[in-house]
Amino acid sequence: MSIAHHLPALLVVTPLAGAALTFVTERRRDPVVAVLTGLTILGLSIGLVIRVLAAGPFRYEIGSWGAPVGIDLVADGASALFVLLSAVVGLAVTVYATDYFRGSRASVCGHGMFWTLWLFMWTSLNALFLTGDIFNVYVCLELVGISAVALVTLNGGSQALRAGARYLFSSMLAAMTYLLGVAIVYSATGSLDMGILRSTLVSDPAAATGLSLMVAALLLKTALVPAHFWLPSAHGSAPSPVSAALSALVVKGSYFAILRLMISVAPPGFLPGVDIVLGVLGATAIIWGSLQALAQTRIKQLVAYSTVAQIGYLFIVFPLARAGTDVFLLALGGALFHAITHALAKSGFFLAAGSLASRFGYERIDEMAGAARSAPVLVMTLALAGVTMMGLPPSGGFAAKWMLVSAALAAGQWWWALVLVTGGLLAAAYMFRLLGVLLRDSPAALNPPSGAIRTEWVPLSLAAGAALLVLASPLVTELVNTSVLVLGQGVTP
Amino acid sequence: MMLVFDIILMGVIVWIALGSLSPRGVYKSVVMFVVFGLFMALGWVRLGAPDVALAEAAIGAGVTGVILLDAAGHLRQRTPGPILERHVRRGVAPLPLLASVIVFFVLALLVVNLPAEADGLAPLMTAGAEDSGIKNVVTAVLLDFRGYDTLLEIAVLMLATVAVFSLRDAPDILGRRLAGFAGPLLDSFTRIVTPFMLVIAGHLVWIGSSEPGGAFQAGAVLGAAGILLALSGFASPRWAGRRVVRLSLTMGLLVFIAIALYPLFLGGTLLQYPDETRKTLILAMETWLTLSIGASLVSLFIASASPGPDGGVA
Amino acid sequence: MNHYLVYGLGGALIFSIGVYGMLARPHLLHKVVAANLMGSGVFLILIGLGNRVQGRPDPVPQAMVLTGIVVTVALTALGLAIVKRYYTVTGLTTLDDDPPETDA
Amino acid sequence: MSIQTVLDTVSVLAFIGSGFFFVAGSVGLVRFPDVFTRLHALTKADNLGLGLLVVGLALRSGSWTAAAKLFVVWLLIVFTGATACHLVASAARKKGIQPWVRETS
Repeated sequence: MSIAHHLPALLVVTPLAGAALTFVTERRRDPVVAVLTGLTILGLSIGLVIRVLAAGPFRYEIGSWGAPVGIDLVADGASALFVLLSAVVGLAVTVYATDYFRGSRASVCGHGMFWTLWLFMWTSLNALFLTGDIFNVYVCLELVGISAVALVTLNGGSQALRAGARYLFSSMLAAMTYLLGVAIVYSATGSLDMGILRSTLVSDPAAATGLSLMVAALLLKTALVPAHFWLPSAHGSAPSPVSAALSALVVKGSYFAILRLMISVAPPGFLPGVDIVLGVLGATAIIWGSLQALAQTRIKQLVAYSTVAQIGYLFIVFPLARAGTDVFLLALGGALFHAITHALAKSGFFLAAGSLASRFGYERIDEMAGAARSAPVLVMTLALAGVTMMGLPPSGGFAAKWMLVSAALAAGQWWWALVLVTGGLLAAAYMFRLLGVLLRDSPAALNPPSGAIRTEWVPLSLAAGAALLVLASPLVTELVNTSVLVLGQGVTP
Repeated sequence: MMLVFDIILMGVIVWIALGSLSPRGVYKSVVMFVVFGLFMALGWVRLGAPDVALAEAAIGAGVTGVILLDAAGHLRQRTPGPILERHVRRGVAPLPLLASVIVFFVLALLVVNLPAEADGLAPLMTAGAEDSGIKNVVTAVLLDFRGYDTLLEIAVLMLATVAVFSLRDAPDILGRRLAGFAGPLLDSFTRIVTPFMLVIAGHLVWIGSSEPGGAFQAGAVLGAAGILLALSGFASPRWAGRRVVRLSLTMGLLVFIAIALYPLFLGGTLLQYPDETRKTLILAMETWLTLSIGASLVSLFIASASPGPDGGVA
Repeated sequence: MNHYLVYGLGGALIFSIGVYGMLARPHLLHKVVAANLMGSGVFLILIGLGNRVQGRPDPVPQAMVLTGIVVTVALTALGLAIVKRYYTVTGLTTLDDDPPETDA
Repeated sequence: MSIQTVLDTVSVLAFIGSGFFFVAGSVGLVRFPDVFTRLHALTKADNLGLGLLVVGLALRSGSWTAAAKLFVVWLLIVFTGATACHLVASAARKKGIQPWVRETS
């Protein structure tokens, strides 16, 4: 069995071993172990993408027991894409964090644990993207939840603790509801593997209720509008590398689980109306989140609410699945492309905003006037990431929105296209408001750049990557075509 | 006849669950919750799940009860501001009541008309367990067929320990000696009972493959012994030092990863134990897991135990 | 009405009591206890429904519940650590009122 | 009157006895005025109740090993009960709770 076949297993075990090692080794050597682990994961994920493109999606039977008895890992186009994304953003956040946690902050007692918690989160993300078993998704969600809450409460301030407590209780509620759904589905169908569920599920009201419970719990974890109350304070009060990882990757993790349940497990028409509900919630998220972002006075809160809005785009894909396979694949390509560009742009944006806030010493936007003159690279990064999130033509964001809009029009559901366009305009509104303040030419009292230059070029490279991603769209569409199909007969109307 | 007993038992469990949420006092609800855990253990025995009964009694009622009591003690002990318990609302909040009634009806409806004779994966698992030589099917499922779940679950336990470490007040609370309830009776009690508990933990690991038992139950007993030592002031973690405590916490995970990767070099997949050495490998892994689970449960207690007024455990 | 239904329905009742506690009780310790109750409720349904065939309990729900119990104790330990730290920093035991602005 | 029926009758008597002592202990817990007397009621009555229960079960179990195990379980619980009672009583004393004294009318 060639080494390439073991890639999914290695992609989960490498960060896990890295996390265990950083907990045992000297604190001084933790950043080195973390960066080395990050580089290995990047290599493995590139290998996985090449393998999926060359030999198509495949299942990895753990302990070679096979699906009903054992647990299978599933590597298809979508999971390889997200694993590669979390490797790229993860490595960037790791490099940024080597400086962020070096200076005065290293003395704060909790910060020594950042590296172990961060590598545990990386493990859980890779495990969540690759698993093919619905109970295993529960264990991965717990890993993601606990590491995210621990990272949010790392500074120990009253705001961070309060945000962490609210985040923890909502993820407890979500986890118990998800497990209840798994209990109902297992008791109704007698199997836990997604592939078997897809082939055996027939119109069975009990299993449908169980599956809807699971999707509802994952909505709470993904912070889709009615259930987004915990996100702004959590992402706002976390250290900036943590909030970058939360906005870019953690939210996408539970979204990916919804994708698996709604598209790869539930046969068409099995969950009547749920896809419409998801679409409507997504649309309200876009509009309501952007309006909230417009009203924010602090830069991190603005970025957090922008995440709430951008998540909405991802849910437009579900109602479009009714319009047949090729329209759906175009829409899915648009959604995944949007997820990637948003992840890159948002992480770059959060890291740059974090550096700017630490340079200014506070986060109120209107007191950051004239930042451009004294922190040109950071403001340029914010501008570049803003352009991508607005979806202006040359950037990757535009390509993603273009695919979604054309899919919506091709499916004859023009109202989604209308929502997408208004969302883009609102995003432009709050981005230009922020950039307007930063580019004003009044003198700004900035303390000198304390961190190494990597606190500036890492966010810049992320934002640039998001903008130039339009060149990689053939790769994305190719990967999307090889995704979700491995689990079932494809999405026929 | 036994149906009557089941109905009475379930009635008592539900009554205690209601009691554990009574708005009167936090202490009262924590104590009721521990009683709830013990009755649940009785329920698991009735449902033919001895492994789960052991785990529920040791972890669900035991460790959870200890950390809940410690938290309740901490929250009453120092009230910095004038903010008292003014948030105790009497009576019933209507909206949550409506939500929980709806949830109950949906679940009751589901539970009642699920097929009566479905036995899920049981036949496959029991058949598989025979040829794998592990008589206790639950241990076979936990460590062999679905060993990947257990690998991630051990990661969850260790992650929680690291998270609690990152939250505590003193930089290195593990280094501080915990002055317990110094008293001759508790010291002699600990001196006699601790070796007894260590023997039980070893026994549970050894019989785990054929009788109810295994790494989690043994780890919980080990954890209980550790908490007892910490409470009675014996185990001054200073002798442990930073490195030994961290090593004992991670050895379980590291050994599990090593054994999981080992088959990859023999041409197998992750966690595919070679047949002839399957039992020895699983036993070796279980022993290290027991050590790490015990260390994690003790650390969860010590790290989160708030230093009392005299520096001892509150 | 054999005994698996008693435990299944009991589990459903305890889960909904947990939901009530999580939503209605402001005190953070009550919320932690309520979360544990919800967990126990789900476990009862899982193993209750695993006993539908007389005399042959299904091992898979038991393995799932064992994993669930360990995960729940991990969640509870973290939750209690956060609640205690929040109490030490702000003196509050609920999330309703806003804490004084003390960023440590 | 084979040996079996004798064992059964004795074990049933033992169960009735243990039931009586458990009830006595709980009534003591409810009725007694202060923490010390309640501790007294609990540890004394419940340990004896449990002892009778163990005797009854041992007779019915029919194997010496099971009887020995049950006896060791009882020993452990008696030991734990005594220590816990001591700890609670000393904590109460440290808190300054005075034992209840009957007013001499």
